[in-house]
Amino acid sequence: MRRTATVLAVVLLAAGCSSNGTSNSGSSSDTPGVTDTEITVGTHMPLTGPAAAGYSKIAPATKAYFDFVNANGGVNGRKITYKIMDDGYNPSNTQQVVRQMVLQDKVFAILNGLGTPTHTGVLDFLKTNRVPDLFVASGSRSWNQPDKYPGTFGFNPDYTVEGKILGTYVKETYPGKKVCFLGQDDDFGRDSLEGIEKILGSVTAKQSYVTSNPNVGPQIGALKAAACDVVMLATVPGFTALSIGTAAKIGFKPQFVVSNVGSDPTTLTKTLGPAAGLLEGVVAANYLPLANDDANPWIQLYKKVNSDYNGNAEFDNNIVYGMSVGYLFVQSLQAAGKDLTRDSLIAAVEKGGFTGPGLVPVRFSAKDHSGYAGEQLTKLTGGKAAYFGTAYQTDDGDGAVAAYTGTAVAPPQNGIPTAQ
Amino acid sequence: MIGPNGAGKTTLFNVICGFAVAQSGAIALDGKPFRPRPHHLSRHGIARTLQGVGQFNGMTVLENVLVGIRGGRATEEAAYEALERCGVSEFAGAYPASLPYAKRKRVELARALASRPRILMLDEPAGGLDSEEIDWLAELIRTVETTVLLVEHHMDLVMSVCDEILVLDFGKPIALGSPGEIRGNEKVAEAYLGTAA
Amino acid sequence: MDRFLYLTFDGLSRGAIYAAFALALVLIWRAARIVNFAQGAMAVAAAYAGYSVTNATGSYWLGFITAVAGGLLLGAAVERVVMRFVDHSSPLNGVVVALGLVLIIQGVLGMIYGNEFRPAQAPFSRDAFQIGGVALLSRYDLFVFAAVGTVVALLTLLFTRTPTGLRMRAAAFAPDVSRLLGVPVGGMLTLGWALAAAVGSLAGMLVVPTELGLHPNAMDLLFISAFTAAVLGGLDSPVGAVVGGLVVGLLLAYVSGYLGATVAPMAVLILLVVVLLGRPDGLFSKAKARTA
Amino acid sequence: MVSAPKKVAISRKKRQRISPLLVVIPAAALILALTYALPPFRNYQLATVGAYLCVTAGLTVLTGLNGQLSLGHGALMATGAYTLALMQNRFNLLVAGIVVAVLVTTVVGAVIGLAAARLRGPYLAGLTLAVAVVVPSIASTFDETFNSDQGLTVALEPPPDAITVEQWQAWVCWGAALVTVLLLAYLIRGRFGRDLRAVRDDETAAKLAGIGVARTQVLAFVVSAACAGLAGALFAVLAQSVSPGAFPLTLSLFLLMAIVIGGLGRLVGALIGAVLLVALPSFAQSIAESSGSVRLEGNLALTFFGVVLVVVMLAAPGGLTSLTNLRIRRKSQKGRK
Repeated sequence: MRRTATVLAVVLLAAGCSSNGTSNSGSSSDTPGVTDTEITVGTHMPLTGPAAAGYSKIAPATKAYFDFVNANGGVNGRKITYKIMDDGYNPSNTQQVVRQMVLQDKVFAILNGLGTPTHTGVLDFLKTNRVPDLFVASGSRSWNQPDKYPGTFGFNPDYTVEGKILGTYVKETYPGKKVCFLGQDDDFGRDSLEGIEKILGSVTAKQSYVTSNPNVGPQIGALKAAACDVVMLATVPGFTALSIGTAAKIGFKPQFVVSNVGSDPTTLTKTLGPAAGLLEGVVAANYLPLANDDANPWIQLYKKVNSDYNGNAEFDNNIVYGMSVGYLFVQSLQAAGKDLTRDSLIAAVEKGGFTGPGLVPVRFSAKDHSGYAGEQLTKLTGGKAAYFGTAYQTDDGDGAVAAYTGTAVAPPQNGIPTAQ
Repeated sequence: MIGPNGAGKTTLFNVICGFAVAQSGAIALDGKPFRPRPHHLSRHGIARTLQGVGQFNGMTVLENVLVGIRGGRATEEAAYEALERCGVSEFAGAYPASLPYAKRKRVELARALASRPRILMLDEPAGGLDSEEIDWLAELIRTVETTVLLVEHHMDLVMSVCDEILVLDFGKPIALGSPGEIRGNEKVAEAYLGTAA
Repeated sequence: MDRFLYLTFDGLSRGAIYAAFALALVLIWRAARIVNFAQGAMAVAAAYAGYSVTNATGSYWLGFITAVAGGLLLGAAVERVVMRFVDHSSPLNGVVVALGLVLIIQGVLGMIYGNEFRPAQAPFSRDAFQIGGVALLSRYDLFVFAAVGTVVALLTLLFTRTPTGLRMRAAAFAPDVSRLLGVPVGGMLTLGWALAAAVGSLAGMLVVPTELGLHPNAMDLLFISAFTAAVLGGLDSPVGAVVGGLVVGLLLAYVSGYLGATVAPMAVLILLVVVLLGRPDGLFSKAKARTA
Repeated sequence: MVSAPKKVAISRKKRQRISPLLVVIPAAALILALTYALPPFRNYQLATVGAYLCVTAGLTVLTGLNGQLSLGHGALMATGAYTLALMQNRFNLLVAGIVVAVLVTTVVGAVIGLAAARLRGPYLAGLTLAVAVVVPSIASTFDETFNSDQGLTVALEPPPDAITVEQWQAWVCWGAALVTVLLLAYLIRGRFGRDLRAVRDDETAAKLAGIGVARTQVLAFVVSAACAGLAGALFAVLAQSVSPGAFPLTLSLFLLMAIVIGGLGRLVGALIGAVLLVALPSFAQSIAESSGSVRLEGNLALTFFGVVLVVVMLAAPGGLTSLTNLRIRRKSQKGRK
């Protein structure tokens, strides 16, 4: 055993011969991950395993946008290097890879780390090491705790906000109808239901599913038995498709109203295959330009970046999402100025005022670290989603759901934001 | 104890050891009813070997024997003593599977002896052994300071070491007596050779 | 009552698929005394092959045949190239090698096809026939029952009525004696793996249209349910595999329907504990040989 | 019989073994030195190895020495981790939390072990598999306590300023790991260890030798469960959070692979396994990273991992420790066939 231990020690020592310093104050010259020519940021995503579907396209899209920016001179002369680490959606892997990025690879910030259970575990670590933790990819309310986690910022509208907006739509469009709910058995489903019930009161029937059992027959059967007119889904894409398919299978045809999380039409159409016709009329919500909206200048920009820097990957809402994250991050870097430090980045994000692809504003301030403030409803027709009505914004408390009337901005001429 | 194949000798052993349950009848030890769980046998001072070899192949010969010593401290001296007794102490550090069959049977005997039993139950100890080994075995049984219950097909061995012989056939005792008495018993010959018809 | 009927049929149609997959596990267990942890990954690989053919030709059935044949070949290949060289002195070695194969297969599939769900066609409508307002079975469910039934019947025939089946059984039970009798034991082992993998691939093809779609990890959950079913029924018993599969399918449906999907895994655990404490070798185990 | 005493003396001298203490004390000194020499991330990895060592050491006793195959040790780790999280968030006494975590897991392990003692081989694997799968289900059913998929965060006092968190974590984990290894080493070198192996090799003969087979099996399960509970608690300390996703079935499978690859039934094998559990994924990822393509990235790592497993099992069926004493293995295997 002693010999093995010695071998171990040698291996660890050999591997650990990198420098050892973690100071992170002062000017950008001694800020980790920042040199005069480079900014290194990292992310954790499921690239393998069952959770990788869909999500594994986000980070490459963000990276493609950074490559596009780099090819055009970068930000203040610095090129952005994006480290994408696979955590397989396993929180203990997330621990490993985030520590590796922060302690070993010395990234400047963590950007768009994906998943509630995975990212929750690294909040304290990132706080202790004072690493900016920007634009977390999940709609949990945990990211919006500026007092507890001053460096963490959300991106997605949170699930309760979304629930309130979807609830408002249902209340206005289907008064007096029986509304039911099927949600994932975690904070996604719970927060969503909370938002819905804030508006609608108690729903007629609620069911939940677990991702480890891909049969929603019993749940959908129960909703059918309850004679629901409207079924609201807080489901991931696969389970949206399963639910809609299963309902059709047993001759149950309610109006489906689906969370943004599980409503990407490309994914749904593919998953349902020949049964994609069932998606007709499904109502969902979004806050970014839709991937199939070719007339939108953002989509035109993203498609160009996608073909030039992302190997022309199949273009869907995940890619729109990833590039929008990239855009917002570049905006933040621009706002932080040439003397980039961790503090200056966080100050810049808290200053807020970013305008970009979103239909509603991102509402960053010193008191609010949540992401997009609302959503607009979409309807699927002929396999394509399209926005209708107006965008709404609200909060995760008891605030009213109000229409947002601001106008969309166009992307800058060269596709790269400038300091505002 | 002798009897043709299928007479129930091993089954009787199994009943005594608690591996099987008797449908009728009772077993007594020291005048008290006796129905032990198999792993309590050694507490009653009983040790048994199995047909063939029942060895712990993942352990050295020494460890095999040490396993047999229950109660008090399992000392290597006691184990070596048993191995010496069976003449296999030179293999103490080897794995049983690497030994020839006869040596493995000796190791098993050593394990049984190591517990210093007052009753030693041997289930066909001579099976598969050559005459030299059987002579050694006979010597051991004769000299060992304990009661030996022996199930065996090897008649020379049985006749040479036993004080009393029980003959079983189809689960029933058909004769009991000294080697001399059994040798002349017609019923026994019949059971072994089949009826003349 | 309507609800009970609905859940019963829902459970049976899933249970039939578990049964087929459990049968594949039992086949390999009987032939080689290995629980093939790579069964799920092998079935996924075969299903991807079928998917590619269906996409290229537009014919579901060509894809279906490719998948089953692909499973057959993959099973034979796994036995010939890898499993044959595993040291079986510890039963764990086979398990670990199988787990290694799972990682390799899933990794390679991910590299070729990406970690996205691929939609899988069903050859028949999945819309259920309605009887008195209760949705019972779809054409697809009937197809599943027919396919699983056919497989069970063919395997029964193979093992009880054909010389090859007899040789396979002999080779599994007593390899050394069989070798003396001129049975090509190695060949029988390969055949066993091939057959089992083909049955597994068939189950995989049947389950994919009812779930999220094709994905390198698509059979992980199927494997868990099917392994549970096989253990429940008794790993040595093909009948046990079928019964176990149906029981697990029904249990999951009832528990999800009446108590909620969350508690279903606990129900499975409780069922296993109850059954195995009563019958440690599964429901359909044979009597044990004497112990001493 | 004449030459007996001499022979005994000779043979016994050969069997002289080093005391576990003589291994563990230098190891502790080495680890301590390492924690000062290594940068924080390496310290964190070191700490993770320590935490893994607790569970692999226990598992190798159960599976390697006693022959019981458990796929449920991930679930036992989860038990320890959740217990620690609940204790810590309530009382904030780390040592007490760890002790209670071990105790609770021991009790759970005893319950599973009682059932396990009746089961053999794949049936035990099937039951423990069902145990491994049940973790998320319990976490969501009792979500007021366990907070469903999101899990719990673990509040920890920061260590004194002089040392980094990672260094402190390495001390905690290796302290626990070395104590575990020491206790296990003493436990398995005596009668208990022999009983474990006797039961594994031949249950009938073991019974005749006076060993309570069921009792031994339950005890083995309890011991390894306690180790798993400790490891789980350490994982909670390392991650400062607990959630079902961190204890999936694959964790249980990877633990099993680690001990088999390392060398079944040997504490050194458990150490090698624990190192591999940390080093291999990290190494695979760095290979994959240099490949550049995103589609390859995670998948290349998976494939690499798989290939390593298969190749090691084919080349060194007794695990990596067997490479050092090939001669003995060969001999014993030849005999077995």
